[in-house]
Amino acid sequence: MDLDLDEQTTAFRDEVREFLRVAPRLPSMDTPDGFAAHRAWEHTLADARLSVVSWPREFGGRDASLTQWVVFEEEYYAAQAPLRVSQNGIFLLAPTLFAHGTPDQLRRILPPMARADEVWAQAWSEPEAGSDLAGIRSRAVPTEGGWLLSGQKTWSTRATYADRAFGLFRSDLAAERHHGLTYFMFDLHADGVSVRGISQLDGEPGFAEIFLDDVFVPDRDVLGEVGDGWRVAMSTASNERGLSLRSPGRFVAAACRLVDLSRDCADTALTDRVVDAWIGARAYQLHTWATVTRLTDGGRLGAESSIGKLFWSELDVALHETALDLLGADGELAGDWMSGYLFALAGPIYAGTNEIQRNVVAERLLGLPR
Amino acid sequence: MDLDLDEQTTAFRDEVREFLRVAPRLPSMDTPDGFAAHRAWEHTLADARLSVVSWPREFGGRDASLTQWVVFEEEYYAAQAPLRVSQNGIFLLAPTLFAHGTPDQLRRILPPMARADEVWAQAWSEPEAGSDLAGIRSRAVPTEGGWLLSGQKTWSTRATYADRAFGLFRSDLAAERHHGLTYFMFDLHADGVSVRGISQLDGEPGFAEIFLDDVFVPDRDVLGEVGDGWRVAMSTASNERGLSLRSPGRFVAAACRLVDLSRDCADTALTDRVVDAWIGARAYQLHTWATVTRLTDGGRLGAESSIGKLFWSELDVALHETALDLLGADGELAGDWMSGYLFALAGPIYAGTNEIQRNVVAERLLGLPR
Amino acid sequence: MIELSDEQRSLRDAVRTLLGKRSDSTAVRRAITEPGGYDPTLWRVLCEQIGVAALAVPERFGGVGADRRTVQIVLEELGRTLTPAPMLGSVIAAALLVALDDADANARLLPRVAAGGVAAVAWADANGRWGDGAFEVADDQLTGAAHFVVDGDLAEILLVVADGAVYEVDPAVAGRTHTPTMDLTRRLARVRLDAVPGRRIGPADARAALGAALDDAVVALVAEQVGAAGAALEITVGYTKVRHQFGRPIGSFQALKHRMADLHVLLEAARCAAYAAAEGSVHPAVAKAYCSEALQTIAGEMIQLHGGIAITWEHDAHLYFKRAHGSAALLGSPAVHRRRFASVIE
Amino acid sequence: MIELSDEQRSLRDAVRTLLGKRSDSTAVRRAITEPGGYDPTLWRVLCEQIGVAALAVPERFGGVGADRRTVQIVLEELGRTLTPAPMLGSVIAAALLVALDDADANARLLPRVAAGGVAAVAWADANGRWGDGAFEVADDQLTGAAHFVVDGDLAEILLVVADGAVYEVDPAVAGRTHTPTMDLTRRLARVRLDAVPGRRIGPADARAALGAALDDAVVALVAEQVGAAGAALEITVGYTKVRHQFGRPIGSFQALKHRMADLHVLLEAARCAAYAAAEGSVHPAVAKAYCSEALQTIAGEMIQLHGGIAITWEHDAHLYFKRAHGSAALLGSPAVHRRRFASVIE
Repeated sequence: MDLDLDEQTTAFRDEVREFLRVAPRLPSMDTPDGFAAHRAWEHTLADARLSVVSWPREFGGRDASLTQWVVFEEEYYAAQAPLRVSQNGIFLLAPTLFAHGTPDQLRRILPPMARADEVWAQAWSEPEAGSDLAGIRSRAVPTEGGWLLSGQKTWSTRATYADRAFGLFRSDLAAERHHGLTYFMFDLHADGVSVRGISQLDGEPGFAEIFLDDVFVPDRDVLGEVGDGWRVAMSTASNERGLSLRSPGRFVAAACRLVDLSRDCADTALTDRVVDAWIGARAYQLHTWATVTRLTDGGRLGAESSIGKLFWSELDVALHETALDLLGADGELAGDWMSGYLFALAGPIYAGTNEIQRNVVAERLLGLPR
Repeated sequence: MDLDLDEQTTAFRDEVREFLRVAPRLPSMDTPDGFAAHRAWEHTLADARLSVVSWPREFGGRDASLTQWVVFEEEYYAAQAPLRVSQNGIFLLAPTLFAHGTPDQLRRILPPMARADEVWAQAWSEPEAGSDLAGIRSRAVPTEGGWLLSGQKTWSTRATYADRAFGLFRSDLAAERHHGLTYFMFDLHADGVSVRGISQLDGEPGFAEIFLDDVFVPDRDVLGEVGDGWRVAMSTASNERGLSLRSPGRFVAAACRLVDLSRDCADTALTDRVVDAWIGARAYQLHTWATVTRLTDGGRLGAESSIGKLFWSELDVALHETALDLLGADGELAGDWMSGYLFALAGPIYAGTNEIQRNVVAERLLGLPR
Repeated sequence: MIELSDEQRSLRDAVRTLLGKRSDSTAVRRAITEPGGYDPTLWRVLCEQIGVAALAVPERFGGVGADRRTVQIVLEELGRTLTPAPMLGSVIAAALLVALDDADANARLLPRVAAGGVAAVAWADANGRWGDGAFEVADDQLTGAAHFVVDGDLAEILLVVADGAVYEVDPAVAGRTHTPTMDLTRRLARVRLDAVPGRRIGPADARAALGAALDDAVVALVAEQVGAAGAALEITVGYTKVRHQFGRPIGSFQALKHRMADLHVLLEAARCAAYAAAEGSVHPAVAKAYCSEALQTIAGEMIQLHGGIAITWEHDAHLYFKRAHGSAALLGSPAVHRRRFASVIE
Repeated sequence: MIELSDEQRSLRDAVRTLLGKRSDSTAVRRAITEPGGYDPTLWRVLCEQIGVAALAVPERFGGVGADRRTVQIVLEELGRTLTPAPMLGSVIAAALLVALDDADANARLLPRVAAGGVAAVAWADANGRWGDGAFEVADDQLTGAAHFVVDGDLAEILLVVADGAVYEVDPAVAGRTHTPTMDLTRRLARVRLDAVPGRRIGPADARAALGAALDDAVVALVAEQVGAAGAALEITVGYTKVRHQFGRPIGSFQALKHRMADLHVLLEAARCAAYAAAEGSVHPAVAKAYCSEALQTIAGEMIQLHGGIAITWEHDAHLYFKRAHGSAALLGSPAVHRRRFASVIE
């Protein structure tokens, strides 16, 4: 079940591997300096046409196949290259643009996104609407030539230093739940926008709150039809190149580090767990590859993406727990694994809580009654 | 947190321990011969006034305190004495009789129960009402001097060879759910009763279905008020001497056997699980003793009994799983542990499924909303 | 990858249709009361009409020479229905013979295996170790006892493992006892030899061939486990859709839904591991550990989610449960395979 | 048993009331920014008004001579609020001095401990082993480095363990470094000695006293863990009652309810184990393994059940979580204690 690579893909893999030999180690992107360094790294990637390989050439990509995209991701994690500061844009917004954007929007928005000249934040959650997007209260009021946005967004990744953001706003105030929502893109430096960083457990503002007060957005920055925002957002919610199909390379790399850690461990209770973590990472990789093959063959990714989410998020927790137990008392000194663990614990939370993913699997894949 | 035993209780413990030295090993009570042997063992216990120690003397007991009852149970399991064929009567029916029975009922019913001259089956479940007793459909129609019972009961423990049974019947056919039910005691050999054994995994009919067709029951065999059966049954559903407070001695004994099994095991992954099982059995014992002390001090046992149920049932599964893993390939040959495991797996099912127990804990102990 | 070729899909459909007709729950319960613990007529049809026993045998010895993934398809279907059949023993014997690559023996024995002759390999010792064998050799005579021999008392072709080599033994002179196991749908036997002559097949040190054959056997077994796990989950989901309590199907209760969702995730991962093992991209030890535990978990939850009905003889839940535990121990426990894999990666 | 005596109940109420007023979340966050990582004023009040530091000290040395269960009451309350305070270090030092039974040393040191003087025992080596010590002795001079020393850089009384014996060392001549740990509410330090003179307390082989003191220390720590676990579950239950999603409080979703029900069962069992360890009816190793893992589980679930808010600095969830992992490793990990107990029962 390894990916069967044709000649062209093998050449592509070699090129990526060679290029990534120079991948730098950068400070956290949730600091001002780190953010700038990550933006510069995206320029370097873009210059090599490796920032958005699966996009059409005209927007900065190279029309890579899904298999090539997975190959890129695997190599990227194996090389421990920097985190992608542009991930909200390229993994979440771009697929929606390709599906619903106007030619003008594609031309205006994609090329600067590909080079990280414009870094995007997501603005999905609100204080009263976590995984339940239908609870959105932020509103959009029509005005001449566009809309005025008001309200509060929270848990917005990257917003502290990003340039623009996308999210849903209630454009029909009389409508309820998922009706009357519209998908907007807006400038984080516009008048009426203020951003407040939320300190995470490591002390850095990886998330932020965004406050909007009559922020003007022109009509051309509405994505899809007015009032159709829910459908537009959901159509790519289980996007195959987004969070739902998280690159398995990340977990395989972590499992390998775990194996290294356990090399002198004679305690079978612990080494068994190392093996289990390794097996789990490999199983997730196989599952992802199988999905990629199915998609390449023309399949659609639907509720199955919930399986991936459940799997990688629980695996990530187990990987880090095992590492901490291997490190024993040493693990208590502030270290990468401990920070990693705290973020792993957040895994079951974001991108739709695992409780919701389980509902999806139970109802849509197993056909259990609501 | 060991039970603090006064002089009298210590003497009692020594008497019980001495008596149980002669405890026989008997064949399964779900065979005709085994059932007879278990009935004979109850006679022996009763002759020593040890069959129902906590009952008043006039009915065959010795007015033992709750602490003495727990001491008896601990000794009984430690001695690996025979299973109690009269358990439905003494653990489930008798407490209800003490709470709601007439003096005549107590006099008529308790002494033969104490000697197992009459062995009782429970008739709670129906095909359409498992843990949900309110779904009962069997009905009781008034007739001269009594009632005519009709319907079907299932999962009736001991019914194949027992003498009498107790259960709820719908006496007001217009009422719904838990209204209009009445608590009846009836003869399994009466006209209109037929019993069909349900083969369990070991092939023996430990459970049975009971079919009733206009079975006459005199008024004097109604327990509590007509129409009040739900309240009567529920008042002792979390009975402290019943299944809900399962004797911890059973699990401690099993954990000790597990420790024996693991003596030559060098695999820390397995010995860790043995230790965990041992710790779990001990924790359950401590929890039970703490409950007994609280009850002795005048407390009431309510929703806390659900904690005990959840704990022992999950513990029982873990104990047996560990034993099977220790035995490895040997465990596959039909053996005690395998049979024990199958019954352990049933633990989370009977006496109210664990799903329901979790609802009780969440709603009544943690105050979570319905 | 996971997608089947057209031929593979036809094979799966043919086996599934046949088993659907002739190996439902009633038929399985009848089969285990047969003298050999399986339905010989059904086995004959499987061999003659579909050629399942020929799949693992190379073409030049009268077989089909199918790959491991194709063999898995049959095992997965047999696992779904818990059909007792001498397929697994046949696959193990064929894999071992092919790995030993002894032209004489192959020409003599493999065509019989391909035609459906029951074959067995007496391999594991009393502790359930599938290693260098359970017999001693002196003057070309074999002495000892092997345990957990799949189809061992039924086999007309009997191979035994001794001191890291493989011998053919006349079944008629071997002491063979059917072992009553909890898993009624699997036939296991003890094979005892007391200074019995054996005819060596392959080299004096056949450890490499034994390792390869064990891998092939594991790859077949994990497919059977995945099949059983899939069916167990389907049955359970179906039951919770129709069983009502408190006026609702119990499958609508969130706590139960989430438990089944987790089982589905587990099953999908196990399926991937099993198929990947067939294609050589995952170590068979990994698949054995993962699929064994997945089936045990799913079968245990099957018991619990069915409530009281599951611990009755009439319901199939206990058959799946016993198969889960039986097959976890067969060919080496999850712990054994985990350690085996640990020695590979460390 | 679990029921408290009237005096114990008064003690608990007094500590809880005081901490409720002076050690809420805001106060705890302020305390950890203090130079010593705790609020010295609060500690003084705890010692002077309630006498918490005197509890573990015998009456003849100026203490109260309370039993282990009574000491647990204070630790449990401090655990609930995660109040940083030099209580645990004080309990460990007092337990060790009492076990060593050196009349001179006790008369000199215990009254100071009882009055609230900060005391520490430099004991564990770099691998977190609380064994025979982390120092070497030559000519009554000590050399080496101890890790994970509770309140080590704050102590005015410093005991060190070397070669299975205990020495008093002048804190002024010890190299003491505060170790930045993830658990911000616990003060740990490294203590380095380079040919520093020590004054031996008790016998040359003090292993028995060390064993007894470790047991006492563990009994105190498990109470702190139970306190933290109880508070973590209460906070979580409270949050799920008020947090709404899909138009309902999330605590009304069955799947979440059942998870919290399981946590409650776990907490109750841990509580039993902790209290039983104080009364000597359960081995302290059992309680340490059980309570450590119970708190880790409950704190991990606290993070998950709180959703996004839990991984923010402003919310207390991460403080409980870090305490859980820090105290699991302190005084020996669950694995260490499980093995220790295995050697007792086997």
